[in-house]
Amino acid sequence: MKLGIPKEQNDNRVAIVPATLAKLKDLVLDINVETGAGAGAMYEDEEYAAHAKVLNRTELLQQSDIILSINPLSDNELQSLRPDTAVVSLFQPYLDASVTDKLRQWQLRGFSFDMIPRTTLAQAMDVLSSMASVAGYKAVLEAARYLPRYFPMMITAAGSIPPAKVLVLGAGVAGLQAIATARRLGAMAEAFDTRAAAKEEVLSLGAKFVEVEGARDEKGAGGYAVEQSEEFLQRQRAEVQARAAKSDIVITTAQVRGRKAPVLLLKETVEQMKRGSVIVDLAASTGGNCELTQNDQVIQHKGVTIIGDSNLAALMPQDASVLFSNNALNFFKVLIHKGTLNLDMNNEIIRGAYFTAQPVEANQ
Amino acid sequence: MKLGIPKEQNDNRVAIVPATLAKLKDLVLDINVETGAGAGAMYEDEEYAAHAKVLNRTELLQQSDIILSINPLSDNELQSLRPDTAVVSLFQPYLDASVTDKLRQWQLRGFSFDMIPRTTLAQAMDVLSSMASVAGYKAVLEAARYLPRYFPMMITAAGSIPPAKVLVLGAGVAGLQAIATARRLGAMAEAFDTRAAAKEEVLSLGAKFVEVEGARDEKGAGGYAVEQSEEFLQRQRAEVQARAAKSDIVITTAQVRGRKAPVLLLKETVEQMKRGSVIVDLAASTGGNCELTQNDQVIQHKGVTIIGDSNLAALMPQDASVLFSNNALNFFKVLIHKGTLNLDMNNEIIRGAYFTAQPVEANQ
Amino acid sequence: MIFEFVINLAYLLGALAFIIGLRKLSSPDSARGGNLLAGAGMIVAIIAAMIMPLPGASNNYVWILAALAVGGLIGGIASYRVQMTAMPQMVSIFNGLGGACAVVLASSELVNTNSGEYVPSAAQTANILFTLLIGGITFTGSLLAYAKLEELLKDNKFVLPRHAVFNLVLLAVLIILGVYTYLLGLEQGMTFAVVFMAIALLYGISFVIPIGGADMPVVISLLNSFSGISAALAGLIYDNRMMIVGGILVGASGTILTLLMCRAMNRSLLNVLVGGFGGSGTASAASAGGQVAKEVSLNDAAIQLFYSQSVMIVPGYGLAVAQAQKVCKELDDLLAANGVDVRYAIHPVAGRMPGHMNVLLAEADVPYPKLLDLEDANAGLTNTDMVVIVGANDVVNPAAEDDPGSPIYGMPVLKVWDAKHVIVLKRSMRSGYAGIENPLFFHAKTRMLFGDAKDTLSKLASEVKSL
Amino acid sequence: MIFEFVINLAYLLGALAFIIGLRKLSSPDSARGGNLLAGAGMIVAIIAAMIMPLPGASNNYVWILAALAVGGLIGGIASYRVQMTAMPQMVSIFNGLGGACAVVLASSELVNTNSGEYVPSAAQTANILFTLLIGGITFTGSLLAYAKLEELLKDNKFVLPRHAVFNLVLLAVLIILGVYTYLLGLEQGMTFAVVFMAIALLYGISFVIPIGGADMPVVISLLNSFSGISAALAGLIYDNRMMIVGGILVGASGTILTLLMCRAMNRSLLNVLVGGFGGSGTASAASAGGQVAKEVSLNDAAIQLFYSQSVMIVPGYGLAVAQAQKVCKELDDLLAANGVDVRYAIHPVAGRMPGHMNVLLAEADVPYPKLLDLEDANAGLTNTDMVVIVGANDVVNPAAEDDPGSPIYGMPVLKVWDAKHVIVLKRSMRSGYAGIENPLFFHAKTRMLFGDAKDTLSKLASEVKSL
Amino acid sequence: MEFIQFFNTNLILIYLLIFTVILGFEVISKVPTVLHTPLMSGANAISGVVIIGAILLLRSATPDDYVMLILGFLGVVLGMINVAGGFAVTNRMLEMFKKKK
Amino acid sequence: MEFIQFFNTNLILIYLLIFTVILGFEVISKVPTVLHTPLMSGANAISGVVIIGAILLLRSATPDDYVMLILGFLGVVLGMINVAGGFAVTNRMLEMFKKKK
Ligand SMILES: NC(=O)c1ccc[n+]([C@@H]2O[C@H](COP(=O)([O-])OP(=O)(O)OC[C@H]3O[C@@H](n4cnc5c(N)ncnc54)[C@H](OP(=O)(O)O)[C@@H]3O)[C@@H](O)[C@H]2O)c1
Ligand SMILES: NC(=O)c1ccc[n+]([C@@H]2O[C@H](COP(=O)([O-])OP(=O)(O)OC[C@H]3O[C@@H](n4cnc5c(N)ncnc54)[C@H](OP(=O)(O)O)[C@@H]3O)[C@@H](O)[C@H]2O)c1
Ligand SMILES: NC(=O)c1ccc[n+]([C@@H]2O[C@H](COP(=O)([O-])OP(=O)(O)OC[C@H]3O[C@@H](n4cnc5c(N)ncnc54)[C@H](O)[C@@H]3O)[C@@H](O)[C@H]2O)c1
Ligand SMILES: NC(=O)c1ccc[n+]([C@@H]2O[C@H](COP(=O)([O-])OP(=O)(O)OC[C@H]3O[C@@H](n4cnc5c(N)ncnc54)[C@H](O)[C@@H]3O)[C@@H](O)[C@H]2O)c1
Repeated sequence: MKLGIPKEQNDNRVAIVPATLAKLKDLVLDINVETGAGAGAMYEDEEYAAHAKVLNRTELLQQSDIILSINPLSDNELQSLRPDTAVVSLFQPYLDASVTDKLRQWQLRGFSFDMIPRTTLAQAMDVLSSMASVAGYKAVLEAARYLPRYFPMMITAAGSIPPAKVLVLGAGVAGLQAIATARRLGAMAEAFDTRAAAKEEVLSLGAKFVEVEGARDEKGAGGYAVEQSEEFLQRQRAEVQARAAKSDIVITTAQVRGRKAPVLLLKETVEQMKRGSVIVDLAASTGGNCELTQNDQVIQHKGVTIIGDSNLAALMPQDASVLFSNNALNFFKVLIHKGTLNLDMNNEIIRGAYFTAQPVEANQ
Repeated sequence: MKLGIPKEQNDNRVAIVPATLAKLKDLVLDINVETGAGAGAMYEDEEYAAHAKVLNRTELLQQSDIILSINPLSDNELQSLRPDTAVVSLFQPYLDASVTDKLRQWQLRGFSFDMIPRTTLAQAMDVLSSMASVAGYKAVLEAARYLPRYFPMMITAAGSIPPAKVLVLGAGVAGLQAIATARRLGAMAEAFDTRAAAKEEVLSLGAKFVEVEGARDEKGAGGYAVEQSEEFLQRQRAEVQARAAKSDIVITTAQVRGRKAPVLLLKETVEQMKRGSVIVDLAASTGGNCELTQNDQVIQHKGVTIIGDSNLAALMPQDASVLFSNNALNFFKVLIHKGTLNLDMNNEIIRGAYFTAQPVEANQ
Repeated sequence: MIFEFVINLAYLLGALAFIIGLRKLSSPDSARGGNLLAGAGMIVAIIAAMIMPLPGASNNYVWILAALAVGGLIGGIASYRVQMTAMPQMVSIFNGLGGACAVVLASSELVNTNSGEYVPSAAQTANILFTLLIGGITFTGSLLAYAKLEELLKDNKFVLPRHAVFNLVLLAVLIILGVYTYLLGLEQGMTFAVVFMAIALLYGISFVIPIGGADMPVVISLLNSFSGISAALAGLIYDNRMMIVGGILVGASGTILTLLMCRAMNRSLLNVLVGGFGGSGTASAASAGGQVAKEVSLNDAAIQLFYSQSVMIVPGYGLAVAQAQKVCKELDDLLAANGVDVRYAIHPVAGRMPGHMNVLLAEADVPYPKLLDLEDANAGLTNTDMVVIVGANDVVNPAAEDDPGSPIYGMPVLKVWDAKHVIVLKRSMRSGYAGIENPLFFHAKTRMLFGDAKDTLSKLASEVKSL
Repeated sequence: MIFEFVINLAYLLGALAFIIGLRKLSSPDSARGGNLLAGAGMIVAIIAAMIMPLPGASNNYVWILAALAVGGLIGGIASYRVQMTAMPQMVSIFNGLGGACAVVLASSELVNTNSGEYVPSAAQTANILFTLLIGGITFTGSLLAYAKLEELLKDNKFVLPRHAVFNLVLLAVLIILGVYTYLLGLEQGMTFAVVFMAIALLYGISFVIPIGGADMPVVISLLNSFSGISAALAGLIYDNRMMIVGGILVGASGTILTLLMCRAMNRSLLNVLVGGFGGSGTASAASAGGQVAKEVSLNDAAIQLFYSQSVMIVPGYGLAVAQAQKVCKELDDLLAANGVDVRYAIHPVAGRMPGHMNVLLAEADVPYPKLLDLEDANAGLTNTDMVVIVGANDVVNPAAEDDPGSPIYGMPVLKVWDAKHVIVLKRSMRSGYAGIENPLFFHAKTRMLFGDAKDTLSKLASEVKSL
Repeated sequence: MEFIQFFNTNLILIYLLIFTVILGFEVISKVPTVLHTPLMSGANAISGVVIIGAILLLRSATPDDYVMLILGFLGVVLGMINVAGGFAVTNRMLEMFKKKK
Repeated sequence: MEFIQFFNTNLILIYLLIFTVILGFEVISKVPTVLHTPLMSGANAISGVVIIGAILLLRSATPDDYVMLILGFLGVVLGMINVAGGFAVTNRMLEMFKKKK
């Protein structure tokens, strides 16, 4: 079994960092790494060479039985792979079901990290969590970069600067990390979420929780939020508008798995915000929580900066790569058994991740 | 008396923010503001219009008796001013003495904020302090932006991330603020300075102080550091090298007033640093504390990012402008007396700032 | 006269030894010395009692020495053999025997009176009756308390339907009978006196029976103060100052101690004595699925922490919810100041976001080197004396290690059970995020300390401070 | 017999009132009640003394009532008039008069013996001599202590070159004379007894003279315990149980109190009594340029804070140097929990970098709304009861306001002198960054509390906790 | 009446009793909770002072009065168990408090 | 000898004295420093109990024995100043402790 690590395209991260290679080896794998794969994350080919073969991309794609990447390969490349190759990546089949069909058609075995159930047991391979955590941290730093004001309060001889106010919409992993980081920098943070558990979690970080009555919360959703009624969203938007007008920074992370992100910040809300304020929209890739967000762009609207970067984790490539490779290693510990794929569909994790498998019994 | 506020060139700050205008008015001044002067700091012309006339640049330069700017006007523009116009800015005559002669030649009265003695009394008009403070804060944020790693320690399911180590060279105003900000973000900070008082100040922020024996410290220097012997600098560089190799971030602020900044980070030191590490050189404009620093550029050297931005305060234009305008206001409270310039050379502050005046008695 | 002086002086010194000993017993540093001092006082008193002039006495030293030897042997061996955990039971028995001794003394007066050898005055009659009453209650009550603590007797087994009323009736009978016997005089009322004694013994049982096991220490303390009073009363019979002083001292201090113990449990004495019907109170909260989790009291926890070499704190989501990070650091500082090596075991998924514990502990300024990640912590746990789990649950669940059926089987967890003792701070027996039961709570090494983590930790801190 | 019983009971109750009163005096909440109770006990005792059967006495009630009225009036008025700050002096006088009273009683015995009306036993002779000795020392010593505290007498003025030796000689003379008189018997030794009394009075003076003003409270406490002993001794003369109990109580508790006061000052009693040569100790540190800064003790500071409505904390560079921000927050929390409104006045240039105080206080989690900037703080200071300046100096320098010659004239500063009281925490009288003297430290409203800020604040916090 | 008589004649004894009670209260009143159990145990051992009575009883029994002898013997045994066991068990409990180095 | 005699006959009194001393120690031993001064003042007032002696002296003086009368008068005045002033001044000091609402 040969594992191939291609260089990510337009992304400075790398799926496996050199430190993880040795441990991967123990799973009895030959490893191929693409030339320059680690460059963006500050790793050199020599560091990989100790435990892996460094190949060019075409060779790598042809010679590997399993291909691990953070971003899925392009359709062309996928199509060019040998049949039965296993491709492990973040395919997000719940967003675009066609990917499943395509892979099946090309006779590839698709495994997607984002399909692993988010149980306590699986947390060590939960790429969504580790990347969201980086993104939450980076979101605050990006906001601080664009904000023309201080975060912390400053009483100085040249005047008193009030502390910045940060409003976090959606207190999932990214949102919580954003709250923590903002508070560290000295800002005042408040947050909102629809999940009932979120309130306690927000309070546990010392931030304020904004109450909007009547949120739907379903236990069955595996920890994910469910879609809310239009009436609730309206009430929420009104509350958000009032808060946003007083905030210097709004960080939005509200997502509903498999759907377009809820719109929480209307154009008029943005226009009521103070000039110079910053919005960081982490839901940009699924349409954005802000009406005006442009995916992967930073725009200005009437003095408000709206950051639509959907891949903030890639801005901190080294640690993000470290985390990703540990996640991947932990996943491979389950996926690979004595040098071969372990396709035990009774294993909840494999059943979840192996999205191109035909549905077995109770798998939905 | 008419005060003119031109728009800064290549700088988003503005010398006076609208909130300060009203108070300036009380000093019996007509105020002219250049069109778009506040745009970079997120202030619109309408906000100025309430208390000031908004003019275009040529009009403004011709019609003002005092011109206040953060960056000095170009020589051409200065030359075009009416004789006897007072120009108030940061001229840094101690760096380049020729500016004094030029202004005298063009019959302008030059006042420079950086010549105000740094006494307790004058602190309210101490532009160097307020801008250095912003720069120290921003330096850490810029470092965090370029660092491919986390600042805080993180023990997560995807691996343990150690806290970033920050080394601050020169614990003046900017250095202290950098220490405080880095510690807030969860990094471990250590600092070094040649002034004896700096040790206590560093400790008072909860950071570690690096000892290098034999620093020269002169009480007579008005709080500024003095130049060190080459032998001391060598010892210091060796110590710095050992520390820097273990650091993720080095922030240098070491300056000696009126001289080239001491070189503390040699090329070989940079090459011993971890890949991905970041150096922020706040002394870039006076040659830099790092041998490799390029003024106003961000460069990469063997995986180390070296930020040579010499005007970090401009990256946070709004609050920087607020602080600057308060400083200016406080200075004007001394400089302007019943609507006219108060050229009382017995006043320590005026004597210091009015650098184009001929030396009176004990003024040196 | 000199001899009398020496005897008097001996008694005086003995009494002072009691007072000072008791005084020293109330501070941890001097407590051992206090106990020894009081013991020395007792030896002095016994010797004085042996040699004091007793005109016309036949002395019977052989009997006395034999009795002392037998009693000393039994007491010594029993106290040497007893398990640390069974100490309170032992105290209870000893206390009961002290009460029994007082009853024996009073009975001997009865016998003497009966045989006409002795005509007690009214005051003496009253005295004898009181001694019978209080000694009797102490005797049977203490033995029952012992039985309950040893779980020889299930709580509530013998509780009558309206037990409080029954007790009141018994008490009324005792009072009436006592007064009647007193008025009659002992010679006339001998039968009544014997019945009185029997009812007193019965009352001791009936009085303790409805009280739950958790409240037993309070009851033992109360009975202890009773036995002090009975000793003082017996002292009045023998006109022995040392018995009076020692007895009163124990009676008074025992009363206060009982009240203090009630206060420490946040209950009133009345509540303990009457409210006992509910059974064992808090203890029941800790049982689940047939298994019983054992609780630890705040002060025991504090002592254990204080006298440990090394303590590992395991923070979890509950620490965050309670916002207890600063108090936790305070406790840490206190322990560290007393030479305890305190570290933190950070499980990678503790809390609700990656690095949650790091954020909190940084806020409380816990230095980085004190934070151990999973591997280091597990390596260190084997040499750890005490683990304090602050609102963590899933991350210390042994099912992940040894129960293949568990949904978290295979997840690496903190093996806190490798340490010598584990204390778990949480509010209830509820499960954590994963929603699964935690066998750790029923582990032999584990003791639960229920309550909000911040609250509990700050109480622990003040207990530690008082040590 | 009933009357006797009532009198006995009255004395018993009076004695109990003393004990319980004293007990209550040792906790702030109950102290007032304790004082009143002890006072009530005294009234009961006086009445009992007035009416108790005294066979053959001519009573002289008019004299007594007149004396009571005169004494009551003087004492009442004096205590009503005295300034809060002069209380210790007043206590000292009162105490001396109590000693004088004992001397008068003993002298009356001398007179009686002299006139042959009365032949004292050996024990009584000893008693009388002791009363003279201790009462005498109390009397003159207390008056001198008063004079010193009132600064009627400059310290060290009358100290002889080798004063300690002189005192030892005096003491030896007293002992020899006393023993001699005792052996002689009072009738024979009357002259010696009078000389003895005179020397005792002298010794009281000589003993207190070398002791510095700062140590006076300890001396007063010691003399107070002496006056208790002299009362007990007088009680033995009159065989009055209440006097004995009250006197011994004061003697014993006064001794302990004296030791406690020494410990609170971190000195030994011996050090206070003998080491007194050095003069007024700490007080001298606080004088500069002819002016004298007044110090405040930790406990007075704690009380003042605890009983304030509003407290303003002014942090400065010293807070940062001492890294005292967390303890400061702790004190804040403690005060706030007791209803004190605590806020922080942040001067724009406090510390050594812009926003220095903000960084520190954020680290300690002080909520933003509690932080006032210069303007708000100055507006709020007029309504503030107490200002606590923690290591700030230049930013609270009134010279900036009113001394045109000062290098910081014109700088806006925190007008802490607008508040009712100011406490300054710093280590010495050294100046701050600007290197100029601060007249605030000599302001009438200001009290200095010297020491490292962290240390001082944590001590303040524990004092407040004990209130 | 009888009581008043008793009171007047035994006045000092009554003082002593009352003072002892107060002393008992005082001595305990500030004990830390951690010491409740050992203190209770120590106090219990002290209450074994009743053994003095038993010794006196035995000493004054006539050598052939077996009822008294046995009662006295029983009393001394019971008391001695209380005393010896009490102090020993308290001491064991307090071993825990030995300050570690 | 004399002492032993005294000891044996006044045994209870001696108990009482010693217990009172201990009580005096106990009662004070845990006073917070803030109360040192008022406590000293209160104890001082109690030591004014010596006035009882002065009252008894005055009461038993014969009405023409002016030496005794004056001595007694002086004693009562001095004692009364101590008592009245002492309690009053203590009370004033303690006013400070009145818990504010
Ligand atoms: N780290 C992450 O990124 C992340 C994200 C999402 C989920 N998770 C999951 O969260 C869990 C984390 O484990 P954990 O051990 O930290 O937490 P946990 O298993 O959720 O247990 C927390 C415990 O704290 C107690 N508690 C709550 N509030 C308390 C208070 N105020 N005082 C005292 N105790 C309190 C609760 O018991 P009582 O109710 O009885 O008090 C509860 O059992 C794992 O299952 C993990 O998979 C982690
Ligand atoms: N904020 C800024 O940006 C900045 C920058 C540079 C200079 N400055 C200047 O610094 C001054 C700031 O005023 P400030 O009132 O904060 O400070 P300050 O005037 O310098 O006074 C600080 C005081 O703290 C005391 N102190 C030092 N360590 C202490 C400790 N461990 N415990 C208790 N007290 C301690 C010192 O007295 P002892 O030695 O007697 O203890 C000292 O008098 C101004 O003059 C300002 O102009 C400010
Ligand atoms: N089992 C584990 O150990 C583990 C690990 C990581 C995360 N999780 C859980 O997974 C869940 C999802 O976390 P995530 O960060 O991936 O979530 P996500 O990225 O899917 O969504 C982000 C947040 O947006 C919120 N949201 C959705 N609609 C909203 C609306 N209209 N208004 C406001 N907020 C809205 C969601 O509730 C969620 O908190 C959480 O419950 C988290 O605790 C579990
Ligand atoms: N009076 C006031 O109120 C006031 C206000 C602001 C600043 N100050 C004082 O002014 C002084 C200068 O502050 P600044 O920030 O403008 O300084 P700066 O910008 O001139 O220099 C920055 C720091 O570099 C240090 N440095 C110089 N050579 C060095 C070397 N070889 N190695 C290491 N460090 C070296 C200096 O000591 C200084 O701390 C400080 O003493 C500061 O406290 C006073």
